[in-house]
Amino acid sequence: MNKYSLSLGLMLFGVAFAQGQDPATISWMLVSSAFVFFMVVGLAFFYGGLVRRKNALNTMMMSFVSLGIVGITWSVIGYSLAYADGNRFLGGFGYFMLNNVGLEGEGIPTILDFVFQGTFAIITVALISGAVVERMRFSAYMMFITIWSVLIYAPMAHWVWYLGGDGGWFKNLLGGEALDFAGGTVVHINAAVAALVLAFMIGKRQDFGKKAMLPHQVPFTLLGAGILWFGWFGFNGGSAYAADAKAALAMANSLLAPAATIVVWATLDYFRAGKVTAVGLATAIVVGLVAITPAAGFVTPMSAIIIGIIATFPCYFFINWRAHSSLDDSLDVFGAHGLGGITGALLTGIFATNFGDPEAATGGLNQFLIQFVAVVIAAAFSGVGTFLIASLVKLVLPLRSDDKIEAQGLDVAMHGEEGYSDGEGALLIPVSSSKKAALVAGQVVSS
Amino acid sequence: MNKYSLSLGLMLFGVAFAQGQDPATISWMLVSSAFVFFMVVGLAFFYGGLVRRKNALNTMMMSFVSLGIVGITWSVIGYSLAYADGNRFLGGFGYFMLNNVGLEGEGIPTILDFVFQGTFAIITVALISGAVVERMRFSAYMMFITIWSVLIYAPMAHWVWYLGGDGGWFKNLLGGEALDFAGGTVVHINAAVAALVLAFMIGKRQDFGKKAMLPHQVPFTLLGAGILWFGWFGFNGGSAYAADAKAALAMANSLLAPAATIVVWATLDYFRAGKVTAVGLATAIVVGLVAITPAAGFVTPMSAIIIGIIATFPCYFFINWRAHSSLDDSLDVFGAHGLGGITGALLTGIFATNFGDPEAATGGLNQFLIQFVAVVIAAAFSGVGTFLIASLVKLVLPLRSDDKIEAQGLDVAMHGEEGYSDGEGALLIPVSSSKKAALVAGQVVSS
Amino acid sequence: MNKYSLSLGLMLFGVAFAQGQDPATISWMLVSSAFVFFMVVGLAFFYGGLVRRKNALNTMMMSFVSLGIVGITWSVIGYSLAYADGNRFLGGFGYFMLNNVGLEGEGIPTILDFVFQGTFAIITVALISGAVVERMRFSAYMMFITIWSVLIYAPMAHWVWYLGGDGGWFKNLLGGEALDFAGGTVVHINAAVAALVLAFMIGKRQDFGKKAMLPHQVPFTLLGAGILWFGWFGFNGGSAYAADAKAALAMANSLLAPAATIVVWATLDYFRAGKVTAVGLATAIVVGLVAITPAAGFVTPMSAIIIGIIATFPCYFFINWRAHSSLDDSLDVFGAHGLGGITGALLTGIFATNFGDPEAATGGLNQFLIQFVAVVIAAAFSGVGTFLIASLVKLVLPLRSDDKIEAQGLDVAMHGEEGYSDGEGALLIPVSSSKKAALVAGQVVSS
Amino acid sequence: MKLVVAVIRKEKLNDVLASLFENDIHGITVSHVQGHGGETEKVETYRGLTVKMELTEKIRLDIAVTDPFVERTVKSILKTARTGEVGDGKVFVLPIEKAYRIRTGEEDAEAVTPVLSTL
Amino acid sequence: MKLVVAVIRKEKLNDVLASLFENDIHGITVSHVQGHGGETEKVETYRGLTVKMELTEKIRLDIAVTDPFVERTVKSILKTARTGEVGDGKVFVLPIEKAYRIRTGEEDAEAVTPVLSTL
Amino acid sequence: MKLVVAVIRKEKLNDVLASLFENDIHGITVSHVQGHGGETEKVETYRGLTVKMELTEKIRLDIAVTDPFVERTVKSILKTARTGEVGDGKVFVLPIEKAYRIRTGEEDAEAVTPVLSTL
Ligand SMILES: Nc1ncnc2c1ncn2[C@@H]1O[C@H](COP(=O)(O)OP(=O)(O)O)[C@@H](O)[C@H]1O
Ligand SMILES: Nc1ncnc2c1ncn2[C@@H]1O[C@H](COP(=O)(O)OP(=O)(O)O)[C@@H](O)[C@H]1O
Ligand SMILES: Nc1ncnc2c1ncn2[C@@H]1O[C@H](COP(=O)(O)OP(=O)(O)O)[C@@H](O)[C@H]1O
Repeated sequence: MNKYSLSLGLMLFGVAFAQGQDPATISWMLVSSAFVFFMVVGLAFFYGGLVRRKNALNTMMMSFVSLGIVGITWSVIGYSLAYADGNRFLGGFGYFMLNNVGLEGEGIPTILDFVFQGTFAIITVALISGAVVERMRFSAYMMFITIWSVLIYAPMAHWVWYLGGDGGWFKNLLGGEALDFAGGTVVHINAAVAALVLAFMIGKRQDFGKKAMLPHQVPFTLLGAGILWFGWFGFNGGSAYAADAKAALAMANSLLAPAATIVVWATLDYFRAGKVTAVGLATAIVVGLVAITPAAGFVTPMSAIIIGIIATFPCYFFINWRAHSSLDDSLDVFGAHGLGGITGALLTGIFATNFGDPEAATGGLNQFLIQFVAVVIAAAFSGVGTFLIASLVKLVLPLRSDDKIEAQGLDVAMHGEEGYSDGEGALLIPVSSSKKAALVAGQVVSS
Repeated sequence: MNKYSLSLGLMLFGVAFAQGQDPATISWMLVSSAFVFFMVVGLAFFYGGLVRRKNALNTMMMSFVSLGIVGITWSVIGYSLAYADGNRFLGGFGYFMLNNVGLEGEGIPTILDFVFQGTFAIITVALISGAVVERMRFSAYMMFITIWSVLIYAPMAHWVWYLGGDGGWFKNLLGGEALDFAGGTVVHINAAVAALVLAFMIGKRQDFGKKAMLPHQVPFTLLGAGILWFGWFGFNGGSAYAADAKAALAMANSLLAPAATIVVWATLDYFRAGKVTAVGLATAIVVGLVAITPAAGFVTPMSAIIIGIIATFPCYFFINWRAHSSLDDSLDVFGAHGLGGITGALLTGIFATNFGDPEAATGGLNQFLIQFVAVVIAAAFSGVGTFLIASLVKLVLPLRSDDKIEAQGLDVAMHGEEGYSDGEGALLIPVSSSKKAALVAGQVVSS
Repeated sequence: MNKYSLSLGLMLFGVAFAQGQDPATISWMLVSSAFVFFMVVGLAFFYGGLVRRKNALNTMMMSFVSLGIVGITWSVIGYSLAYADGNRFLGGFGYFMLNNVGLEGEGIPTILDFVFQGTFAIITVALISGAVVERMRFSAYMMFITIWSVLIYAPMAHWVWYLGGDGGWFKNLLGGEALDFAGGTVVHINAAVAALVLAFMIGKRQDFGKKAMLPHQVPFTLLGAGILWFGWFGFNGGSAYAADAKAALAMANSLLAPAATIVVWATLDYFRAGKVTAVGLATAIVVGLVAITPAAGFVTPMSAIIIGIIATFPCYFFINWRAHSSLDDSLDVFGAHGLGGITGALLTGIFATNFGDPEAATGGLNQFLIQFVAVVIAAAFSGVGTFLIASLVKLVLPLRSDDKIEAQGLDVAMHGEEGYSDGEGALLIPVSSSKKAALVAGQVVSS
Repeated sequence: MKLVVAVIRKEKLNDVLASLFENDIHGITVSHVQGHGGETEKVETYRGLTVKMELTEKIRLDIAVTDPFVERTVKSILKTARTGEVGDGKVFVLPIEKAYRIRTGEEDAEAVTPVLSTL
Repeated sequence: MKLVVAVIRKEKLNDVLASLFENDIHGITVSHVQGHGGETEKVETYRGLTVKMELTEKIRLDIAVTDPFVERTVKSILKTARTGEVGDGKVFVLPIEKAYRIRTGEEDAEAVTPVLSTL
Repeated sequence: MKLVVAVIRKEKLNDVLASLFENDIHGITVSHVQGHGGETEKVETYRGLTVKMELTEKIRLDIAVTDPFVERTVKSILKTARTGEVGDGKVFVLPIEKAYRIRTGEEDAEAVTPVLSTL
């Protein structure tokens, strides 16, 4: 630290600069990566607060474990399939096991691109869990996301963001580029469709439609929404890949779109139920952020407000309808991320401006169609792929925990813990007996 | 993302640089904006933990909803009244509806200045809520802050921070500039006086002075204090408007002043009650931060420690007295932000140094007087303005919820939710009946 | 703010640049400092969730109060003893009371170095508390950390990171430098050995080994782990002291090592108990981060994954054994930070590469020995020093609260508060009687 | 008058309430309790600490009824709270000597007949 | 000896306690319960899910008193817990056959006479 | 049949449970309550507000036993829950008129004899 590493740093900085690496950009991308990372923690609390007390840990773990699993799959093969040179549809093996992912790189070091993109992969996977909380078997979930992160996420990231050769598939769709600034398609529509399919395959919770399953800690949901919004400034702002006016624009839009959604959502809530609900406000935040994601660097702040307003309607009414339907997408992943993402993607095709850059795309009917096609392809791929992967996992493990465990709550059964406890009536199992027990392999009561 | 947007970014960066935009400054201001944003979440938890369980959501919502409402008022007209060219007392309409607020701008893009300043407007408004929690009607609160953010906040920001023409009013007061590095006057004194007036107008809680109304979750208050402190590094550090030694100074001072306040507050607590309280420590953090806010970039770190020490005394003793008085400024907005802010503003007039810049102001009797006059003007404006706005709102809506709702808790009555719930004894209203109900317009039980 | 301060900023920036200060580096170091600061909040929740409800505040206060105490000791004398010129074993008094710590400085302003390093001192001290929660007297703790932060932390920081003259002791140990990128030795091993010694001196909790003392809020522990990880990106990334490829490397490694630890830990948990526990996952995050800390900027990402994997084993099995032993290092500070830190320090000696810089050290037997000796010296110094300081404190104050208070919980006894409360059965002490009471000096019931 | 005290499974509360309401039993007091009986214990594990949870979350109902209502109440609970697995709980009937309605001061039978006007 | 069981409104607890203390009744056990009676139900709404909360938070007091104290205790509660609106709660009096003080092993009347020496 | 109601210190729960199990008493219902007795009150302080906590956390046990078991149960509690300091709590014995096991519908004595097969 301090001066030594400093001089070392300056030396490297010299090297970096020679390669066209800009410290200010690196600084912003380092921060943005950390911000997107933090969204995973936010999501754990957003989702965790909405479930029942007996499933709080299980729900949070579904986000946290993706930090481990997708962190590893992304470094082993995911990043390679997404960003190593290959064809228009899939990357190659050039970055397998982080080969060739080093300190060099134009603009920013490749290793930093790896980190930034990795946090996107992690959060996408974690988003899916909202549809299957309170009943999906944890081991099946882990197996599912391991495969999904490689076979579904990485290819779609390639289509949208790969720039080598002719670029990814979506770089040239109906003669134009499908615009997706920060991941409306790759992250939100992708995760939402996967969530929908998985919710169908796993079926509804036993109590669904029979009992009121209320959020056990709304403050956690608000905390999660707050952290998500905070982190999203890195998600959208960092997607400018520079600390420039574009990043600032993305940031302003990420402030204004959800602000507009909050206001409209609150108004609808007020007219419908006479009350502005907190869960509603937290949902509005997410919807506004999702909707602006594909557009963040392509539209003016006023357009961002309009996008935030428009996106409220499909999401609001769908979510209200969903609660009474027989579709147990438990935490409304599709209602918020799917419809919000689709609305945002389509509106990007309308509101995009080129900010004086003649080569950039602008909104219009043509662009709208491109966006539409991109949405359809992404949804179809994610839907079919999810179905196949989940079917595969089902061959090995039941996707769903049994009814007794569901009634008891997954925390105790899947994690051997309770979220909140005062330790009363908890008897320590003495060393000797637990040691003996440990000898019996695979037995549950062990030391 | 990745290389394409990168090159795009570099192109824009080229443009930006040509205009004198510095990526490193932009990077820091982007981060600072996100940090100040995060303070709103921190405040929701700081305040939310201090109220009773039955009002937890309502209290948090008062912070969260200001993200929506002030986000919009600021973009429609607030930023314009504060920063568009006008006279010394009020800005103009040049930035109305974000006209002319774009990617250009000296130093940083105007849109980034808009975002950074917007987060200040949002947090200021949210601060007020601490005085009226557990009894103010939510709809009246929303109406109040909509107007207040435009008519009170924006003009005062103009006085202190507008630099066009002859500058704002406070740029030349008694022949000198009223120093306010990061918003001691505009944010803290302003919000605190508004809080005081509003608390008087709304009256004390029914249980005030009769029952002990204890914080329902002190850990939330500690979390909030932690997040506030974290975000305040962007609040004070970002107010340097550059990633330079001044920002570093502001950051050091924002670490040291509260550290000193913690130590003194804990000592006072220890001598008074034999105990170092957690709520006290959380309060001390806020007091120290408030006190250093106007001084952050103007004083040496040792002066920051001294300011942190001195500010403890008025706040500590006032807050202790207030609890036994008949003034129900429920969460001590005035005691912490008002007295802390005034003390800080006055001490800035004493401890300010120019760090070798001959044009900068330094502390002394003259500067002290300027600071004093600025405090008086700001307090008078905020006080009178708040009184008028609240009186206006009162014509339309009662400011206060009725006694029954207050006894029951505002969460259920105003938001139709409970903060913590296990869903037991909650019977789902079946679709059919709720659908029927929905037909009856405006009825509460609807789908 | 805005343009005025901006021009001021640009002026200073000019000065700074002339001195070799780089705004991009400053931007990143400002952010990193805030991130490391935030780790203290994270730690408060990580630890706070793991204890019993009746000790929640006390545990959190142990972290929060170190922000105040160490913030002050560090500015008065700590930073000076660590970084002012002196000999190889101890700094001097050149920075006493922040003398000569100003806006100048090569690379970054000295005041920023002071802040960044200060956050390290604070978190190190707070880490220790995990070993003695639920029984240590709060006043003794405060006295202990005041002394420890000056006499143990500052010297060790000097050994490892001082670069003036011949550098600190560890810059030349057995003819080579003991590598410690971000504080494996100074922070983690140091705190962990202190924790161990203190746990021995204070003795185990009365209920230890007799009752099950379960975490009262596992979600807080997950939140804490999430915030710690987030902040650690600044801890490790900021230790590059530049916004360069090295920082990006440190960041990637800080993502991957814990990811690997999560996966291995979960696997071990699964085989041992059939379940992936949430407390286990939170612990794995910390272990992985600790292990990569000394290596973060010295090893490739693939080595980081391997380090994360290897470090899991000693920590996992030690922690499992510890629970059944008679060693009440209550929250496993030694198991996670000690063993994780030692493993990481030793593996740094094996996996370090020079990334093409011929002057930098690389792993090998020699480096391994150097690392080993450094670990031994650090552990011995911390152990003996802690023992002496705690013995000294014991002369003045009992280290431990009495049994009745321990049974009742420290929150009420030491802080006069409860973490969670609904205020029922709490009778206000009327003003008059409390005023009278206040006259009786030192009495507990006062206003 | 009797006090019917029932300890039931948490997840059965809604069903039991519904059935009581159908039987015109509207005055009920519910508490969250923990029970120990013949149920299999859950085993939990925290960082190597293995613990047996002797207590399971249960719901306790206290229902004061006039003598003619006792059977109905008990039957209604016995029927809806049953799953057939160990841990379903118990019903106890205790004598009440006197009952008062706080709002009106009414005594005994009148005290426990709820006003349903507001429904 | 009798056990006086009262279910009261949450917000009345402090008043009731104060009045009991004034009447020299110092041994009291308090529980947080939820009640269903004739009160209007609250309706809540979560993302389009509309629910009726059948249960309202209440406080239950258990007070063991010797026979001469029963009336005083009941009266004191009836007076202070009343608001006049539906939902004020009930008081039940149950027989106790035997009482013990754990600290001393004292029985019956002695068991429930608190030592106030420490006040 | 009797209902043994005990109010004990929170920190004594595990000891009391262990002793009851040893005495073959396995059917127990536990509630978290707050008590007021002769204990010294805790004083807390929040931002200058000084409050006296009149209530202390306690545990309440409800144990239904057949008459021959009453003494054993009471003795076991009296012995293990005692610390000798004010605040140890009370034991009350109430009459039960009828008991049912929900799972089987068994009555009275049979109803409260737990099946320990699953242990
Ligand atoms: N003798 C008893 N006294 C009080 N409560 C009891 C008694 N026996 C059982 N319970 C309560 O009933 C619950 C279920 O009883 P248990 O014996 O496990 O089931 P079952 O009645 O199906 O055999 C227990 O968890 C406990 O709360
Ligand atoms: N028969 C009963 N048995 C047990 N508890 C009852 C009974 N009736 C009412 N309660 C309790 O008393 C509370 C108030 O009763 P309710 O009938 O609503 O009011 P009121 O007595 O004013 O008519 C209920 O919420 C419930 O907790
Ligand atoms: N008369 C009573 N009725 C109900 N509960 C009581 C009664 N007296 C005491 N208790 C309960 O017992 C607890 C301890 O009683 P207390 O009188 O303080 O102790 P001791 O029995 O040692 O004198 C109280 O906190 C309260 O919960």
